[in-house]
Amino acid sequence: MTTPIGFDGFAAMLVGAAEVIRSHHEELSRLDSCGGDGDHGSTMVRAMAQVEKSVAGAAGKDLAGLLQDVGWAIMGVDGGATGPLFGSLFMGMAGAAGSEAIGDSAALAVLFDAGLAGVRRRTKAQPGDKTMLDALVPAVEALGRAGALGLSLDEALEAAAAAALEGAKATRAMQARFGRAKNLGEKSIGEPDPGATSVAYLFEGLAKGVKGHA
Amino acid sequence: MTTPIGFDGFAAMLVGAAEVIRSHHEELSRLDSCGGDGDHGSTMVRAMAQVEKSVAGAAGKDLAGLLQDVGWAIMGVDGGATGPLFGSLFMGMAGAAGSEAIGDSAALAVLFDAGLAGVRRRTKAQPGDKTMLDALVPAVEALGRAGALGLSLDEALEAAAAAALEGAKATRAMQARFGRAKNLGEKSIGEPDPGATSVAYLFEGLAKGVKGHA
Amino acid sequence: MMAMKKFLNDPENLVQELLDGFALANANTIRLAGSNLVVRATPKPANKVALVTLGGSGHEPALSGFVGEGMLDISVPGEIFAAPGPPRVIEALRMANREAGVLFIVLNHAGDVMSAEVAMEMAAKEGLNVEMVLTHEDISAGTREDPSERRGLAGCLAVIKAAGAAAEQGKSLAECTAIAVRMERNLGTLAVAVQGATHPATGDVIATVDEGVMVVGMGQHGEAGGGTQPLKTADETAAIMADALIDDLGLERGEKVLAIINGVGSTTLMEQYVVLRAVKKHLAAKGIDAVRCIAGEFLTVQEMAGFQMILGRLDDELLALWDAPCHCPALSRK
Amino acid sequence: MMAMKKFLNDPENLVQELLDGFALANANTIRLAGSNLVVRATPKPANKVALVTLGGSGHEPALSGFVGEGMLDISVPGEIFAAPGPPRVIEALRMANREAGVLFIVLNHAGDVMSAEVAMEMAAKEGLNVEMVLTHEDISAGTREDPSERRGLAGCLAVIKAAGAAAEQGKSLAECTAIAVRMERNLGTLAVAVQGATHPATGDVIATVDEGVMVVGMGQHGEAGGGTQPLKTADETAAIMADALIDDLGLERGEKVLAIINGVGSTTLMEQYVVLRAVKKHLAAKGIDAVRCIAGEFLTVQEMAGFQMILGRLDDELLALWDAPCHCPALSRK
Ligand SMILES: Nc1ncnc2c1ncn2[C@@H]1O[C@H](COP(=O)(O)OP(=O)(O)O)[C@@H](O)[C@H]1O
Ligand SMILES: Nc1ncnc2c1ncn2[C@@H]1O[C@H](COP(=O)(O)OP(=O)(O)O)[C@@H](O)[C@H]1O
Ligand SMILES: [Mg+2]
Ligand SMILES: [Mg+2]
Ligand SMILES: [Mg+2]
Ligand SMILES: [Mg+2]
Repeated sequence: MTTPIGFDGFAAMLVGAAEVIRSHHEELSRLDSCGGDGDHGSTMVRAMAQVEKSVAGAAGKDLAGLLQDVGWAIMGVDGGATGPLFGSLFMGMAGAAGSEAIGDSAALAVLFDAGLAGVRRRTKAQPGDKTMLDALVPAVEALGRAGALGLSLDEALEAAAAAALEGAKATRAMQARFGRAKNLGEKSIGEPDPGATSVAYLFEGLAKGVKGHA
Repeated sequence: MTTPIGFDGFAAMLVGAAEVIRSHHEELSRLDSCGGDGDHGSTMVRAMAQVEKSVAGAAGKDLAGLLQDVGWAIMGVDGGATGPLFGSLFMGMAGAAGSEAIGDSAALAVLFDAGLAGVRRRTKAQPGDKTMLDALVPAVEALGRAGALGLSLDEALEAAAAAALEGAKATRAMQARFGRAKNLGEKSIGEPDPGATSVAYLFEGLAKGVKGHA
Repeated sequence: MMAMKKFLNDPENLVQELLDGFALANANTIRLAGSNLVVRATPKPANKVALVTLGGSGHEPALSGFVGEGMLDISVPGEIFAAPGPPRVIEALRMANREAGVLFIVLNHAGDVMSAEVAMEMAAKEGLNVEMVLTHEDISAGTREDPSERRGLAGCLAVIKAAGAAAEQGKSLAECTAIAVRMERNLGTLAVAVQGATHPATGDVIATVDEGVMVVGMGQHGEAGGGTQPLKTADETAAIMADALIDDLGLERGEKVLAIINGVGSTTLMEQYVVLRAVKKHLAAKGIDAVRCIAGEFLTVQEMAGFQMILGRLDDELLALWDAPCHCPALSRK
Repeated sequence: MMAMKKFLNDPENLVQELLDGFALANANTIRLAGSNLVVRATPKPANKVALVTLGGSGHEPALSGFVGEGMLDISVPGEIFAAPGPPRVIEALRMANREAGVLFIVLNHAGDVMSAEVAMEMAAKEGLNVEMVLTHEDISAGTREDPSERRGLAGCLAVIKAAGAAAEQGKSLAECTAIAVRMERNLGTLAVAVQGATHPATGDVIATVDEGVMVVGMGQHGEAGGGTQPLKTADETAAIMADALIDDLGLERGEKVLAIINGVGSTTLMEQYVVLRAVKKHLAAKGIDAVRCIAGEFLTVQEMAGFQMILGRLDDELLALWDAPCHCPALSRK
C-alpha cells in the first residue's frame, strides 16, 4: 500500500500491536520466569491497555501528539524497566514526528531511528546483551534498508517484523548482561529474552495493523 | 541405717540426686521433645548445678537454711515451670524443717508433705494429669506409709523412689492436661512425662545419697 | 519440618547475646541492670506508678521491647520460651517498688504465672506495694467468663499502652490497675499460623502446620475460628477471625475498637497491611469503627508464619490513653 | 522451593491494598496523596529542602516507611519489585518542588534509575529545583571507584537519615546534597541469605538458597554475588562480612562507624541482635568503634531469610545528624 500513515494509520498499527502482544502474554511471563520475576507478560498487558486507552483519548491530536501520549502512558505502568524502555521508544518517535503523515518507508525509518535513540538514552545495553535491543536494533536497521531501497510502508514493516523475530530468536543462545536475568550468569542461556520477544510481537502487530488499515 | 539426717545427710542426698538426674539429661530432653520444647534435660542440668552450688555455699547453715537455699537456687534457673515447681518442693520442705536433724521416717514424711503442699500451691494439676505430680504424689504417700510402719530412713527413701518410678512409668498411658504437652491432646499419650521422670530420678538419687552418707 | 536456618552461636549463651545486642541497638531507650533486667535508660520520676512484666525470650521485640516512656519500666526476660524464675522477678519488683506503687502485668502462661505468684508472695511478705494484673485475651480456649484457660498473647501491648500512659499521667496505682483490667477485659486476640517454628536453642519443632492449610487458634484446639482449614485469602481469613472476635467480645454497631495485626515472624509487613485493611473494611460493614489500627511485629514466635488479630473495645478514656505519646523499641507515638 | 504461604487477595490489587493498610497503620505519620504518593501527614515547612525517593513495593517498610519527620517528604512506591514509572515520579517532584529545592535519592537499580532519569529530564525542562543522588553501596559487585554496578541496598537508610536531618535543620540544597553524598561514599552494605523468596504477585521463585549453605553477597532480588559457603555461626558470619566491609571502606583503627543489621524477612530480631553484638565486638577488637548500632527490618525481601550488614564511617557532623530526632513508620529517635 502507499497510503501515507498519519494518526489513523498509526492508531491502527498500535491497536494491532496491542492485540498480538496480549495474545502472547502467557508466553512472555513464562520466559520472564526463566531468568527474571515472571511479570513481563502482565506488565506488557498493562502497557498495551494504556496504549489502547491513549489511542482512544488522543483523537483530534496529530501523529506527534499520539506517539507522545502513547509513550507517556506506557511509562506510567509502573513495571520496572519495561515502562521507561518501551515508553522511550514512542516518546523518541514523537520527538521526530511532525503533524504530517509518514509518506514513505524512509520517513518511517527516521521515526524509528529517533525511537531507538530514545531507548538508548535509557540503557547502555548493546545487541548481544540479551535484551529488547537484540530485536529492536535489527528491526530499525531493516527499516533503514527498506527506506534506502524504496520499499513500501507495509513491506518495510514486514521486513522489520521479520528482523525483530530473527533477533529475538537469536537471544536464546545469549547470556544476559542487563536486567534481572543478568544475575543468572551462564544459566540465562537457553531461552529467548522476554523483552526481545515482546519487540518481535510489537513489530508483528504493527505490520498487521498497517495492513488492516490499508 | 538409723543415723539421723541433718545438714550433712541432706547435702549428700542432694548431691546424689544431682548426679542421677544429670546422667539422664539426654533422656529427659528427648521426652520433652515429644510433647514439649525439648529443654527439660538442660533445665534440670542447670537446676542441679544450682543445687550443688548452694549445698557448697550453705556450709554452716541448718537443715532449714540448706533446703531454703536449694529451693531458691532452683527457682533461679529461669526454666519456665520447672524452677517454681521443683523450687517450691524444697522451699516447702524448708518451711517445715527446723534446725534439728530428721530422726525417723515419720519426720521425713512430714517434711516431704510440706514440700508437696508447696508444689500444690503452684499448680492445680492432680495425679492423672501427666505431670511431675504423678511421681511426686505417690512418692510422698510412700514416705507417709513408711513413717506409719516405722521403716528406717533409707527404707523409706527406697520405697519413695520405687513409688516415684512406678508413677512416672504410668504417665506413659496418660494424656497431658497441664504444661506444654497439653496442646498435643491425645497425641501426648505414648511416652512418659519428662517432669515425672525427673522426680523419679530425684528420689532415686536421694535414696542413693542417703546410703552413701550412712 | 525445615532445618534450622539461623544465625546463632552456642545455645547456652543465646539469651545473654540477644540481650546484649538488644541493649546495644536501643541504647538511648533502655539498658540492662541488675540480673539482666531491662530498664529504661531514663527512669520515670519516682512519684509515678511503675510497670513491670516478665516473660520468656525468643519473642522479640516482646516483652523487653515494650520498656520505655509511656510503657513499661522494667521487663524480666527469661530463657527461650521459658519464664524467668522468681528470684529475678522479685529483684525487679524490689527495684521498681515505690510509694506510688507497682503494676505487675503478667501474661497467662503456666510458667510465668508460677514465677509471678512466688514473687508476689514474697512481695507481700516484704511489704512491697504491688498489684498484679493477668492478661488472658486469647479467645481460642476457655470463655470470657472463665478466662483461666485463655493465654496472654500480643494483646498485652494494648494493656501495657493504656496502663503505661495512665501511669505517666500520674494516675494512682488503683486507677492504673483499673485501667489495665478494663482494657484487658475488652480485648480479644486470635492467632492464625501457616508455618511452624523451631526452638532456637534445642532445635525442637515447637509447632507444625501442614502444607496448604492454616490453623486458626494455633496452640489450642482452635474452637473459635474453625481450627485447621485450607489456606484462604487475606480477606476471607480476616473475616473469619474478626467475626470470631466480634462474637466473643459482643461488639455491636456503633462501637469503637482498636485493631492490631501482629506478625509472628515470617509473615511480611506487606501481608499484615493487606489484612489490616481487610479488618477495617469488614468491621465497617458491620457498623463497627476501627478508630485506631496498627500492624507490625510486636510479639513473634521465631520463623513461624501467621499473625495475631487483636480487637479492643475503646471507650473515650482508653482511646485517649492509646493516643498518648510513648517511646520504646517496639512502638513510638508522638 | 516452598509453596507460597501468604495471606493475599487478587495479585492485581496487592499494591493498592498494602498501601491502604500502610496508610491506615500509620495515619498519624503519613498519608496517600495524588497517584498513591506517600507524603507526610504534617508537611515540612516550605522553606526547607524536601526529600523524595522512589522504589518497588514488596520491601516493606522500605521505602515509604521512611517518610516522616527528619526523613523523607515523599516516596513513590512502584509495583512489586518494580520501579514506578516516570509519570508518578515527576508528579512527586512537582509536588515537592520549592525554592529551597528537592533532594531526590535513588537506589541504584536499573528500573529505578531509568524512571528517575526520565523524570529528571522533565524536571530540568520544567525548571524544577532538584538534585539527584544515587545510592550504590553494595560491595558485592563493582568497585568503590566505579560503583555503577553496585546496587543500592538498605544503606539508603543512613543517607536518608543524614540528609533528612540536615534538611530539617534548614541546610541548603547544596549542603544537603553534599551530606547525602558524603554519607553514601562512606557506606558499605553486604548481604547474606540462607533462604530464598517468592514474588508475591507472580508466585515466581526470585531467589533460592540450597539447604545448609549461606550466600554472602545476595541482595534485594537475589542477585548472586558469589560467596556460597556452608552456614556458619553468627559470630563467624559477622566476622566474614565485617572484614569485607572494613576492607572495602578502608576503615582504620580509631575510626567511628555506624553499624546497622537489617533483617530481610524471616530472620528473627533475636538473631539480628546476636549478630549486631558480634559486629560491635569484632570491630572493637580491630580498634574500630561502632558508636551507633541498630538492628531491625528496614528493607525486606518477602520471606527471604538473612540480613544486610551496613557499616558507615561517621565524622562528627554525620554522627550528630544520625542522632537528630526523627519519626517515621520505620524509625523513631527522640
Ligand atoms: N537495563 C536494561 N536494558 C535493556 N533492556 C532491559 C534492561 N532491563 C530489562 N530489560 C528488558 O526488559 C525485559 C524484562 O522486562 P520486565 O520483566 O517487564 O521488567 P523487570 O525486569 O523490571 O521485571 C528483559 O527481558 C529485557 O529485554
Ligand atoms: N502446670 C504444671 N503443673 C504441673 N507440672 C507441670 C506444669 N507445667 C509443666 N509441668 C511439668 O514440667 C515438665 C516440663 O518441664 P520443662 O520442660 O523443664 O518446662 P517447660 O515446659 O517450661 O519447658 C512437664 O513434663 C511437667 O511434668
Ligand atoms: Mg520481569
Ligand atoms: Mg520444656
Ligand atoms: Mg521477622
Ligand atoms: Mg518479617
